[in-house]
Amino acid sequence: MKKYVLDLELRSIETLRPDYVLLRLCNGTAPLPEMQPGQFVEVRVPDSPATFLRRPISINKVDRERGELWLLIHTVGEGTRALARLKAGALLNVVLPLGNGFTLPPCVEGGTSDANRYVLVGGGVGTAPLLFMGEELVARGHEPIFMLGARSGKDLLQLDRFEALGQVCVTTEDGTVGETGFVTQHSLWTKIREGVCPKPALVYTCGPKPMMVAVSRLCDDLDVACEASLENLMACGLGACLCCVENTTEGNVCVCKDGPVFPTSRLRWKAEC
Amino acid sequence: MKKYVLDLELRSIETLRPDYVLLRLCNGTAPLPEMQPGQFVEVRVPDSPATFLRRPISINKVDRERGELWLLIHTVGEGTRALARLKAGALLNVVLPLGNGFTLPPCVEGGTSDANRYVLVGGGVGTAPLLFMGEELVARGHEPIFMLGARSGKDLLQLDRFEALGQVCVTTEDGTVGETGFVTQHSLWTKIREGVCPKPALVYTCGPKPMMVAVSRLCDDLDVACEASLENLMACGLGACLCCVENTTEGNVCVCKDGPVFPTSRLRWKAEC
Amino acid sequence: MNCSLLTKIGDLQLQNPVMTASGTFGYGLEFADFVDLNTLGGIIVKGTTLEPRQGNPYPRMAETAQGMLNCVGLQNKGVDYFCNVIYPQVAGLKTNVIVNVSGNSPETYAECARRIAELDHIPAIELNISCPNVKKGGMAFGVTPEGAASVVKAVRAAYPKTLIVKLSPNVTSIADIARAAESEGADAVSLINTLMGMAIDAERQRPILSIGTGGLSGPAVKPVALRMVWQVYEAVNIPVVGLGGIMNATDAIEFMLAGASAVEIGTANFIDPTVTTKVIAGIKEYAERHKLKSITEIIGAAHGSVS
Amino acid sequence: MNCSLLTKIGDLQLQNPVMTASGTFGYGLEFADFVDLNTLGGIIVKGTTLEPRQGNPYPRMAETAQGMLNCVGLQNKGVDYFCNVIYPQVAGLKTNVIVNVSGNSPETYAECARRIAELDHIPAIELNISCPNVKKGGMAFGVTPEGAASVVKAVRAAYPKTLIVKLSPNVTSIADIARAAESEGADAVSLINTLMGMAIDAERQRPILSIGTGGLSGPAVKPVALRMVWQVYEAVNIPVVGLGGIMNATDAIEFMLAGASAVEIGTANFIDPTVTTKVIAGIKEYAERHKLKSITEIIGAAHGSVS
Ligand SMILES: Cc1cc2nc3c(=O)[nH]c(=O)nc-3n(C[C@H](O)[C@H](O)[C@H](O)COP(=O)(O)OP(=O)(O)OC[C@H]3O[C@@H](n4cnc5c(N)ncnc54)[C@H](O)[C@@H]3O)c2cc1C
Ligand SMILES: Cc1cc2nc3c(=O)[nH]c(=O)nc-3n(C[C@H](O)[C@H](O)[C@H](O)COP(=O)(O)OP(=O)(O)OC[C@H]3O[C@@H](n4cnc5c(N)ncnc54)[C@H](O)[C@@H]3O)c2cc1C
Ligand SMILES: Cc1cc2nc3c(=O)[nH]c(=O)nc-3n(C[C@H](O)[C@H](O)[C@H](O)COP(=O)(O)O)c2cc1C
Ligand SMILES: Cc1cc2nc3c(=O)[nH]c(=O)nc-3n(C[C@H](O)[C@H](O)[C@H](O)COP(=O)(O)O)c2cc1C
Ligand code: FES
Ligand code: FES
Repeated sequence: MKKYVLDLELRSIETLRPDYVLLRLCNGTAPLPEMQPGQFVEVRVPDSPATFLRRPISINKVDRERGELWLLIHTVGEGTRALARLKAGALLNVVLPLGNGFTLPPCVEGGTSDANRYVLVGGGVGTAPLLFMGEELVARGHEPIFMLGARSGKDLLQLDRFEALGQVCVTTEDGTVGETGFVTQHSLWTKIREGVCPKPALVYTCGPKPMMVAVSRLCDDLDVACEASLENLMACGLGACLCCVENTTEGNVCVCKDGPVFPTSRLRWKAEC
Repeated sequence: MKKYVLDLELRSIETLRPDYVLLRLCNGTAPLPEMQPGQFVEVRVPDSPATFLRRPISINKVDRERGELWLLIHTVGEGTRALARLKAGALLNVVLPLGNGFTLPPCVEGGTSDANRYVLVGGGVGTAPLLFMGEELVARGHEPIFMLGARSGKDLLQLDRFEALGQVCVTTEDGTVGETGFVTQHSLWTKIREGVCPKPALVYTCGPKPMMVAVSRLCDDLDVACEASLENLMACGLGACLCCVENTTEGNVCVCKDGPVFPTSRLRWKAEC
Repeated sequence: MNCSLLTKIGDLQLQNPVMTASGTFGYGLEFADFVDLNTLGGIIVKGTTLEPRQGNPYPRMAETAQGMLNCVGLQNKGVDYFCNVIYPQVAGLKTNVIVNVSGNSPETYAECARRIAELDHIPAIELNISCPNVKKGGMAFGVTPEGAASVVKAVRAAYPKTLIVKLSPNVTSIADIARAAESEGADAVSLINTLMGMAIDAERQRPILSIGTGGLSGPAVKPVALRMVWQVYEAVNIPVVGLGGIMNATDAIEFMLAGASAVEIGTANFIDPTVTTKVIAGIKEYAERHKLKSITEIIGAAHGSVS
Repeated sequence: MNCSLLTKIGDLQLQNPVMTASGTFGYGLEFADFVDLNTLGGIIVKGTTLEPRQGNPYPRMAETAQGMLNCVGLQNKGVDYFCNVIYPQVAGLKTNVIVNVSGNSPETYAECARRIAELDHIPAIELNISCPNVKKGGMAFGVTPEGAASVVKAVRAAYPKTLIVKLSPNVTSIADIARAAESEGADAVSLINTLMGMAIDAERQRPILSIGTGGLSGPAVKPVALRMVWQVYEAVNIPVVGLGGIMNATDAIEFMLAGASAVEIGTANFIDPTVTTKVIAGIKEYAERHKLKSITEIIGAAHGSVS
């Protein structure tokens, strides 16, 4: 997929939660390049003396009709905070699209069946790429089931959008919304294990590493394939610097180019996670 | 004079000429500290990755009634351009007041006489501190005469404000306004030399170094005392780092603390200027 | 007004002085969507060793003030992979593809160079005697004149084409190392490699990089790099290739004024993948504004102005 | 929760680990409007020599990416001026006023130290064997173990109080220099002094600084400084004072984790004249958050986490 460096215009910026903003970017009147769910962009942060390198951000949604690229930002440090301070109209220099993206199942016609159920498990800002993926699954005739985990109800993001796409199972650590506990403790897993619910064709996960490791173990137990989207520290985002490597069954590979999405069977997650 | 570090609020920003902006700053509702003409401030430039050190800027005017500090900025590089991009309401971290200031003659009462005529010679953005000085001279009952030099008429700044204070002699290199040539070629000098006009008690000058050297030579010839305000590169502005030194009859002294204003008799200007 | 941007590194002709620094531009191919590779003065590919290497564990990168640390540790698939898989993809490029060579003994350096000498469309190698991120070899050779001499000597005997020796800045006198490389037959020196540095996570109370230390690059190191290029230019008679923190054409010009016959752009490629194209355009613009007939006129031109 | 910020450099007690770096805080008096000097861990005053010095010509300063170059060149009015004019003004301060001493031979260093030893309220000197901005002496001593040893030995014989030796980063192995200073009786080492660098004006085609090169300081050098503090901490048994690019409390903590018993703040004073006060407050906040009884618990605490 051809990569571009574009000065995208910030059409709007919306504060979703105290530490989360949604950026809607457009390419002037020109169309946006092709992009796939699970891919990411590298954003140059303007006017931020402390931010030297670009920041990798997942593609949250591509609205082809309006020509909008959505980025969901969790403000954790200088760079993301500077992004959250931007005003509509600002230009954002973005390299895109980067990485491989989630495996896209072929289109199916007719109703959903057990064979085209997909579970998408996200935690925190890791839910960002799952929205784009969910939309693509629906467009291809599949049935996404979302499992969204958060510390508390107020940390759940874009819930209405997920609900518009399919079933949403929520867990919160404090129990304010949905079931209490971690995503891996949701009753859906038990139902799958007990055969009450059908096994998904594939599980996609994105979020904090410990969560993804736990999800991947669950999938191993259930004998379900799983893809995880990693968030290693990056410098170039292009496969050139070899800074972002993850240890896999083929040795150290670049998360920015060979990933960020990996079948968990390829990963040698550290046991400690 | 006690020094402060203050977060001043940008009350307004006005573009005077394509490369010049006027910043009007206030100290919230608190009064501004004491300041004298010829003193300067050190501004921390916000959101400018390329600007590490503070930027020294002359005090253009202190409007005590409105509680405003005026800074006149010539946008020559990254730092000054970033200042010119600021919007009203922004906070500007400023250290002030710095340096010695021009020698203030004592107040006089009654009309002006030859003995209290002062010539203030400025070029380019070097006219900035002369406005404050001119107002102070008028307040003390003296008669300032301004000689303002510029490349062209469109480079003259705050002309109306100077005209409100006293006689203004303009030279432009292209002759679009006032006499043609450099400030040192203005006919007033000939008149002074020929005794048609009285000798000033003191000449104050601020502007490009070659101009100030030429003015100081003229004053030497006329046997008139002259004070020049230097613009050496600075790091601390506090007399601590010894980066801003000028070679004087007492050796290397700090322009930021012993200056920026020096009687030209103390300076060992390089002959080449 | 037409200024020639041609420059030379020994016998090697460059269509302009702008090359890419090893380890920051992959094999060039990674940037083909952003830059017309054929317009570059040269591409210096990833550090290559005789045997494949896995490099250091993750994390390998930390951001610093106007710079970054890396401890990649020469991860590469070995010289045979380069010859068999990469070379066919880059051999047709109309620019100088130069291989950056590393090793852990004079013999492995020389053997790696010997294999690359057989590739017709690789006109030069850059010998990395200065990588701070590998325990054995690498920087050890680059920090003494004797160490540098021993590697250069072995490689010179094995490699007949243009030999550029890349110097470490982590030394008391870089001029001494440059002279040692020159006296053993290097055709040029390039500098600087990364400055050895460290980043610590105050909350977790430990270094950020997996092996503790890493190499610092980016604008932060430019003043040190300029000073070293200046010193080495005065110390040797072979051409100097300058790098370290170049982000734009003005930076590149500064290196040439300090004595560089050509420059390399490293970390800047991460900040702006199109930077090389902009630097070439900016150098051209500068040359025209200063009415130069040839960009080579400014090489070392800042010398003589200071006593 | 109350954490003690007390720390020690040999026998010298500091009420907190935050001192000011020589050449960046004048005699302290210049900052009295901004900082309550009595709250500082220490004030290290301007570099002082036996005889007055005019320093280098203007321009002496150039801004760089997150840093600055200076070539002040030890301008000062000599040790007698310090003793007669400055000392009476600073002797009453309730903080450690430490004099930074330079010279051009072991004898002039020692003589300068001897005079300062007579001042009751100066508990320590910092020996600057590492200034890159003076031609004779200065850095020449700081770049070899023998040079460092010769100066430390002469001064040790002349100076009975706390002797801190300030090291140059412009060396291949700073640990070797630190060991040399330790073996000649230094009570502590401080590092880093400035990295030698250069800035060039591309339009005027010449160096910006009057003498060409200058010393780089500020955030740009922090990664190098942290690495060196880490290395020296592992090499010697005397306390290490860390500095180089500290801008805030987190930076200061990082230096302590790397092995510093105390820190110095230099260039940051130019950016924010009140920075020292903020760093002290931030260290206190960190200590409380991490439930430390004493800030000394974190000295070198990042060691051992890396193999
Ligand atoms: C492929 C990919 C996709 C991503 N998608 C998103 C997204 O859609 N939305 C979003 O808000 N963030 C996303 N991130 C994470 C985002 O890149 C980091 O949060 C951001 O770089 C932090 O920058 P900062 O300057 O704000 O924080 P810094 O000041 O750089 O760091 C603040 C804290 O965040 C940690 N941090 C820094 N970089 C990362 C990182 N890459 N991953 C995890 N922690 C980090 C630091 O260790 C530190 O503790 C993604 C990262 C990757 C690699
Ligand atoms: C005491 C004093 C008072 C000043 N008063 C004013 C004022 O009222 N209004 C105003 O616009 N400017 C004033 N200046 C000059 C102003 O400080 C510089 O123009 C400014 O620092 C340039 O910053 P920059 O980041 O825009 O440019 P940079 O990118 O730093 O430099 C751009 C160009 O300006 C030159 N330059 C940088 N600093 C100075 C300097 N201090 N003096 C002269 N040239 C410089 C550089 O050499 C370069 O050629 C004053 C300087 C001093 C020392
Ligand atoms: C991620 C990374 C990997 C690098 N790998 C190599 C390498 O393999 N061989 C080498 O000689 N230099 C390597 N370098 C050093 C660069 O080629 C260059 O010397 C250094 O980064 C300074 O230039 P810069 O500031 O323009 O990046 C690497 C630098 C970075 C940032
Ligand atoms: C303007 C200036 C003058 C300095 N003068 C001295 C000096 O006289 N003696 C000395 O030992 N170090 C001197 N230094 C070095 C500082 O003390 C310090 O080692 C260096 O700046 C690194 O710390 P920083 O990055 O916090 O500034 C000077 C530094 C600067 C910027
Ligand atoms: S971030 Fe550079 S290779 Fe992945
Ligand atoms: S700018 Fe530091 S002494 Fe003048």
